[in-house]
Amino acid sequence: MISIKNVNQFYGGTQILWDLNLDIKPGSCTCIMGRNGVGKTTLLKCIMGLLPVSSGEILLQGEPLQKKKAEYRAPAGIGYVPQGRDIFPLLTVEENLKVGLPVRKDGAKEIPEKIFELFPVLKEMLQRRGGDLSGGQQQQLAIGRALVLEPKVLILDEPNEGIQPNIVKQIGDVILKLNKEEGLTVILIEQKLGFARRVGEEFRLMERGRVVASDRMDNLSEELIRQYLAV
Amino acid sequence: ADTIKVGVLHSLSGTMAISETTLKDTVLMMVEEQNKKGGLLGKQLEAVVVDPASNWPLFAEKTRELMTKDQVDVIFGCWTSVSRKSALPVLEELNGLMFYPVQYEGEESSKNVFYTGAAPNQQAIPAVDYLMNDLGVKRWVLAGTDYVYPRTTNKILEAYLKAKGVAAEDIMINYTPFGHSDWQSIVSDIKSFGSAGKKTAVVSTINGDANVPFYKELGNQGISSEDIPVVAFSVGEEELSGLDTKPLVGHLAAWNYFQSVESDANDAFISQWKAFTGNPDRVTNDPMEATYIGFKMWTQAVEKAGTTDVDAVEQAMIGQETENLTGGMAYMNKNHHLSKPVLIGEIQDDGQFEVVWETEGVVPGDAWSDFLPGSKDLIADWTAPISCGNYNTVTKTCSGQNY
Amino acid sequence: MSSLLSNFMSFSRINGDSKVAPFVVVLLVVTALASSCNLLMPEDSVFYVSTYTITLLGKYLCYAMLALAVDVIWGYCGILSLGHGAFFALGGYAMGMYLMRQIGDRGVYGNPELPDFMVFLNWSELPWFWQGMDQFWVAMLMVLLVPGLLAYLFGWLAFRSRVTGVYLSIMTQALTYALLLSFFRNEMGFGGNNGLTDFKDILGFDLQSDNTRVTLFIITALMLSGLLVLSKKIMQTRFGKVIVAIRDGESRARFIGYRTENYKVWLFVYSAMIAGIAGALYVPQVGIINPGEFSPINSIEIVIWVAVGGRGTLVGAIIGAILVNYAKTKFTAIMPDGWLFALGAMFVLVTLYLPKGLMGLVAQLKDRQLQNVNNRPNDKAEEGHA
Amino acid sequence: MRYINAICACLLGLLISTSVLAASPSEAQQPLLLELTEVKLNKALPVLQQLETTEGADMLALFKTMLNGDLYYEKETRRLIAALKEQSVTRYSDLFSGEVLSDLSKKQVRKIKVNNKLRGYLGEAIARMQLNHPDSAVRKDAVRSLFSDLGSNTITLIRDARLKEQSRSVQEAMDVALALYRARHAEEATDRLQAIKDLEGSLEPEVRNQLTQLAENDPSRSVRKAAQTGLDKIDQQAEMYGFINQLFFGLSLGSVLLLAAIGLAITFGVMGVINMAHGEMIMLGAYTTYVVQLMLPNMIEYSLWIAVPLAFMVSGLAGILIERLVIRHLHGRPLETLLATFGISLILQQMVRTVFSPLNRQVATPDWMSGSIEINPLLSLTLNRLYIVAFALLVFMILLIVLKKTSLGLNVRAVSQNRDMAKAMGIRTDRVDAMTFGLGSGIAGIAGVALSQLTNVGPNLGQAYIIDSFMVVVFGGVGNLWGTLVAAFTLGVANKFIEPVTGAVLASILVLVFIILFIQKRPKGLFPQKGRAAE
Amino acid sequence: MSILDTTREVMRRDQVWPFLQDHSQDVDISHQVLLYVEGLNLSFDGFKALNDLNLYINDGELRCLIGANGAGKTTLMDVITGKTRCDSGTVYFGQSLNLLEKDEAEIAQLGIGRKFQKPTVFEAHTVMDNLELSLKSNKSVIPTLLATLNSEEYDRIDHVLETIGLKAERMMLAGSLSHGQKQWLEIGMLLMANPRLLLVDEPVAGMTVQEGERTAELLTSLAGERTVVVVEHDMEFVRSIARTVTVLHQGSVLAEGTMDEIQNNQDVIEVYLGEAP
Ligand SMILES: Nc1ncnc2c1ncn2[C@@H]1O[C@H](COP(=O)(O)OP(=O)(O)OP(=O)(O)O)[C@@H](O)[C@H]1O
Ligand SMILES: Nc1ncnc2c1ncn2[C@@H]1O[C@H](COP(=O)(O)OP(=O)(O)OP(=O)(O)O)[C@@H](O)[C@H]1O
Ligand SMILES: [Mg+2]
Ligand SMILES: [Mg+2]
Repeated sequence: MISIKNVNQFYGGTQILWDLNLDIKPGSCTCIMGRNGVGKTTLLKCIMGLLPVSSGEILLQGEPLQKKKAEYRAPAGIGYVPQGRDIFPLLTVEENLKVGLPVRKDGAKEIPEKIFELFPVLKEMLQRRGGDLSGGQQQQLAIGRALVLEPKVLILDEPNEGIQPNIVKQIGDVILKLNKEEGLTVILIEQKLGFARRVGEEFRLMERGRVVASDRMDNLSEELIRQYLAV
Repeated sequence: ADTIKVGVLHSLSGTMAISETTLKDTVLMMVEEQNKKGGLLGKQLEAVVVDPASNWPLFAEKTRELMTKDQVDVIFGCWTSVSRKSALPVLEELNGLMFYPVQYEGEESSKNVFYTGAAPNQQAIPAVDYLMNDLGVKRWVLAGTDYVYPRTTNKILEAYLKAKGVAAEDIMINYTPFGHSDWQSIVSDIKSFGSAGKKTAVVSTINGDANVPFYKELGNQGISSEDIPVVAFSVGEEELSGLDTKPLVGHLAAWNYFQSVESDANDAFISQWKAFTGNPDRVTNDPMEATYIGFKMWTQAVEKAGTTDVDAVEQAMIGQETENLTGGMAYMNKNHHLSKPVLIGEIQDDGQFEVVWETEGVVPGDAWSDFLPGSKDLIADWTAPISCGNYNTVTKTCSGQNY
Repeated sequence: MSSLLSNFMSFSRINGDSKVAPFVVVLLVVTALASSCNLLMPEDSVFYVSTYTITLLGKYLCYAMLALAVDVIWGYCGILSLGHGAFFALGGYAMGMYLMRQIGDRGVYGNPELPDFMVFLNWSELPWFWQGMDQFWVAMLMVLLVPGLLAYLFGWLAFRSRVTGVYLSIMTQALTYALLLSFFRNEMGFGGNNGLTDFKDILGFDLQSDNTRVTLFIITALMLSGLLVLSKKIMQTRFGKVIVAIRDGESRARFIGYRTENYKVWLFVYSAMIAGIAGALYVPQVGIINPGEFSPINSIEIVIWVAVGGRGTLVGAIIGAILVNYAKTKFTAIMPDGWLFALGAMFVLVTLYLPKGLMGLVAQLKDRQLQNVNNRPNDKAEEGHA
Repeated sequence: MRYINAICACLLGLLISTSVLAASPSEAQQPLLLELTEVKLNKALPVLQQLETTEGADMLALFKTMLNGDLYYEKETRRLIAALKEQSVTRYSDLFSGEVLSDLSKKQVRKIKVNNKLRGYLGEAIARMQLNHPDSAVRKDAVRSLFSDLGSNTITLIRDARLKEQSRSVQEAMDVALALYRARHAEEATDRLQAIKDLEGSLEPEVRNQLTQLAENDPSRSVRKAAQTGLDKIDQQAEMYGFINQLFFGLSLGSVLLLAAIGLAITFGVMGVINMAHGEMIMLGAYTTYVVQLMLPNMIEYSLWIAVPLAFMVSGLAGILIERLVIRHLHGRPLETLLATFGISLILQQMVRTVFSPLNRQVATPDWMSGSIEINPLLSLTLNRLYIVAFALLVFMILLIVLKKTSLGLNVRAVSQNRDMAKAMGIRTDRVDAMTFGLGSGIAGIAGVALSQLTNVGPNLGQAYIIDSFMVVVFGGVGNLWGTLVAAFTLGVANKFIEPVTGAVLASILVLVFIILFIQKRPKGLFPQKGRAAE
Repeated sequence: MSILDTTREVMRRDQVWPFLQDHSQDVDISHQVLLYVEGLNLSFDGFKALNDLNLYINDGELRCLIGANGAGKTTLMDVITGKTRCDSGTVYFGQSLNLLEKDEAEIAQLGIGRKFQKPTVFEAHTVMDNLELSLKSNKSVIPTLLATLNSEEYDRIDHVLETIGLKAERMMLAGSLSHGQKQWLEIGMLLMANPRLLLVDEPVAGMTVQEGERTAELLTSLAGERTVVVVEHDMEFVRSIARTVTVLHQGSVLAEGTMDEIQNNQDVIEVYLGEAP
């Protein structure tokens, strides 16, 4: 679905991603894991076109993405839930959701009911400003917002950060449901092993801007965890 | 030097560009003409143009630049009083020579400046006389922008009117900020002030851009010139060219020159101007005539003195005569002010003025007003033995500075 | 690592590498050279520097000082003042009042007590706020106090009520605009539109003599250097760090326990005083002070000088002010009809191509050099902080 | 007398037809007419007075033509002719026969000058002649314009006309005139008392003046008292209408502020660009009006309707251009936009100076926008202001709808709040930016059209409004259109209510001080953005 | 009151003028309770974020605060630290200090430190400077102007750098740290200030499990000497540190007790935990 070949990326003079290679299978749910600051978020931003890559290729279903500007990547089928959620703070919940409507292929004018089925809180909060919501509510809104786009790939950057346990579970269910029942490809950055194990099929471990291990989730060994996740 | 340098110190940008650009062009035209005639003292004239950008301190700086860097022999320049006041110390320090072509509030006479515009007694007083005697005006609105020229003029006029027996309640004085654009309340006040059954007139010293909205509001509130005529001292042909004059017909202005005055000199001047600017619609106005007279006189004085040396030219200037564009002769007095005729014109719908009244003969410009307590004893006389810009005829001394 | 060194290091990282010392040296050397060339060289010598140039340079340096004042609060504390011209003008008026009183009976009306414009408006005695202004020390006190007090009052009101961002900027603009209109009024007793002019001498020295002019110029240069060094020093203290912290996260700074409004008020007052001093030095050199200095456009221009030079670098502000004004002088002389095109284009191009101003360019070049030499990636993550 | 203008306006149309109908002048009139061509300006009045009373041809056409400044005579024959000015060409016709004199050139004719004094007299004389005009409105205006000059022969004319008069309102006006005359001249105190009673309810300034005089000078005490009572009543009314008037002034000033600021409320308020070139966008709009009138000199009446969409396009395109070339590169650096747009504003100012000259340009006001509607003698609302208030509100509503109801509005706000995220949501931020900036600039252009009707069209136009605009937007609360509306009207009304007390200069200062203090109370303007995110 | 009375009041002999009084009051904890929160109410545009909330924190305690998203935990901290004004209720620090009368800076100087949910650090400053600024010191203008780091303070910074594992990044600008690193830095800033009461909002969000464990150790070690209130959703983490847990729901306290009690509380399971873990 998405394949990344030899991507290098710099912040100013500092190289963050080093010849990074990554392959995401269609319909899979892949967890990217690694310590703080290894470049996970950076990688996602590169996929979204929010950061320029200095060399390498990013392919979506075999088509090169890096020529496309960021605003054409959502229509190409990528939904993005950023770290820190990045809700439009002064738009109401409803408006936050509506932003993505024009991208949909079906030209819907209203927010699909499905979103509210997945996250009932959003329905209650419809007229409140996004910025006023609590962290957890914002997270749900961010996922909902990405789903409005009807993406082929859903990218989530630490979606459980600061979410109450039962919602974490609910989000897990939602991801599983989307992935398993609707065949949505999911890329997930997750620090919590438990959650990763529950929803992920595949894992990728990152270290200093490189993917250092990739396999099926079942094969994530204590060895690897100690090597790449422990401090 | 192999040329005689003429400095031109008029704002070409900023708020004053609107008025001053024309004067720059006038000087350039005069220089060109003089050069065609073979120059001066056998040398060509060279104009040095700078832009003080309507920024007052810049006038001082540019004056210094013209005098020390470009070494000009004379400067034609300034419009607002404050710009002149700013340039003055530099002129006096470096002993320069400047011609100032705009009507102003008086109360000044410098050895280094010749004032070719009107002093208050050459504009305001005759205008009021006309309104009072010919139109029978009994109630007066003195409306002005809040700065020195209107303040002084209005003070002089107030004193003058009271001396003529006008009661205090028949005088309304109103000041507005620069560029005032919302005249609704003031015009409505004027309207009610004018509906008290006595003939009322507005004496306007409103400056620059504020005039257009003022006249527009007059027109819209239905005040026509027959009801309440407005006589203005800062509205000339140039200002009218930016206005739809239909509603203004009949309002008045007092100047020493109108484009519409028929005379050969004027016709020649106008066609020269139109040719020079390449624009058949360009108008001429009073400060242009003042520039014209100043320039002519200067060339005559230089020829008389045989040199461009400032002191020699200054002395040669006094007593110079030049033909006015409106006929008659302008005369340079000992106080560095001109004697000129005063004309009163009514605005026509073609943006021109129709002369409706003029003084018999010329009026000598008075540097120090006779109607202000502080200056009624002062005179200016730049000839020996007085040689002073502010000589007190009572104490027989030259008060303050001695240049 | 000694704490002092770390202090310095951290500073240079925050705000580009602006070296104050070399700049001050250059400034003083140029000043000394120009002054001596004016006084010692004969007028026809190629090395002669005309008095015109000296006053021009003096004026630039005053503007530079003003830019410094703006940079202190804008560059370091993020307070965009669109009204700093007001403090400059107030300082200028204080000085102007002193100079006006020095005229004594040499005015046109020869009144020993009253300045000409008061005689002219029939005033019979000096208004209270003119009392004592014939004393140099009183006037100098006022140069500091009046802008300082106004800044204190305004800052105290605004910062305590947590007025920030554009709201604050526009309020400073309103402030200077209100002052502009007030000073235009003849009733205010500051000479209305004409302002104060026609000065004769300062402390008994003839203002029109070359010696006085050169002295004023030198004083300005020394003052500027002094204030530059002082400002730099202040910004290197913890106070300076708090100021920058307020710029980037005011509420965070509050939660650490800093009373940010006090910091802002004091910095604002300091900056206003610098502006006042600049104004005071400006007036005797250009010979006039009038309400035009309060005009909001002037204040905006000051900000632009700083931006052109590079905000938050102090030296940059000074260079920016000198450069823009030099360009103005040159452009108005070379192309009086089109200089606004050139100036406008200059502003646009600088913004587009030198986002961090001239100092940013310098830093960039230096970085590149460093990279080439060390071949080690340099950390340049200085985000623009609005 | 102020009705003369109105008379003139409606007479203009009738001019040709009446002059055709005029009979040729009588024996007695001929020498007077000849004298008119020779006499000096200040001696012309007696001649005209004689002409009015001398039997013979109707002099109405002559007077009207003269009042309009269209009266000429042929130098050779001394024959009086009327000029008909149409744009650049002037046609002449014989005043009395109406015969068109096509072979006459400018050189062969000379104008008969008028001055204010003559104009005043002509107006009155025309009014006297028109007491029997078929149109009742004209008759009424004629009567009212005679109020200030009720001589005995005028009064006889009015008295005669009153007998024949059918129209109610004209009758009333005539009654006022007659009562005025009696109040002034009646010998008996009772007559004067009766006259005062008859004058009751009239708000004419002449009535008030007359009552003042009676209240002060009348020998009879009861008359003085009655006059005073009448006066008090009028003053009471005057106070009320004065209040309404001031309110109107305030609203109209407010609508000017609103128009000027509303474009900025988008470019600055919503997009966050500190747009110093906003004033120049207004200026471009005003110049567009000028150009439209220049190109279509025969369509002054419709020029504004053409100018509004055109100005929107011109300024809008300029805005888009600026956005594409400059602003686009400054995302995330809002303060730098100040610098760049300031540069742009300098360039634009100098550009119009170069293209159109530094002088102000003349923009005509269409007839339907000039003058005022008179509600009563104490209260009249100027038409141009009335239209501008309506126009400002209209523009505001349209803008509100565009921003609230179209996806553009949503997208703009999303982009301004988080550009990266907006991109990630597939919003084409480039297009949104350009369109929004274009919209804001276009609206500024429209404002320029309106302002061209009130003030100078010159290179400094923009500068005059930029500071006020920022003040309004900030006072109202950045990013809130309603705030801008309320702020504009508040400032306008406040200004107009302070102005009569303190004078214009102090009023502006006080308003500024008020804003400064107000912002201390509400640091985010009238309608602040609320909630956590706004911190 | 007449002017005379006012003057008399101001000039009372038995009392020092208010502005001369020593304001550096000490926290009075004679009843072992450090923080009293009583009857707190707060609503935003009609939405009740805090609803008659009562909470008592003992001195030296480590208290965990959990509750559904939007329960009002962050808002409660906002009220305690002076960021948000509440509609009604009281908040006392010790017996005598009414926090509602004070502003943020004052409260911070009293010794209440806070870590935000979303890490907030001074992005244009280096890690080192961030720590220096948070140092417990006199924070008024003049002393700050004259302040320099003495060797003791310098050591302290070093020590904290060590603790938060950012030694290598000490000269980096805080703005270029990753999310997790910023979290650590903010904890470091808290440590520097050496506060009496720490309010820690979601410290381990974005950290790996192992890092979370380290944070837990750190917080546990702090308790006792200081009082710590932790908000966290990570139940593993909460269990590892918690002694008393308070559950908030819809702006008021739903349950309070030990971890075990809470985990078996039916209400809590329903609104927060989901089915029992
Ligand atoms: N704007 C920036 N400028 C410079 N360096 C940056 C910037 N943003 C991030 N970095 C650096 O890039 C590296 C990778 O950051 P990134 O945010 O991708 O980490 P991450 O793997 O997502 O970590 P976390 O789990 O903490 O979110 C970090 O070391 C960080 O310091
Ligand atoms: N300024 C505000 N304006 C409007 N509503 C607000 C504001 N601040 C908070 N709220 C509302 O108050 C409620 C409590 O929010 P709070 O952030 O305290 O929750 P929380 O318990 O910290 O949740 P989380 O665990 O998700 O961080 C939320 O529903 C939020 O929408
Ligand atoms: Mg990350
Ligand atoms: Mg929270």
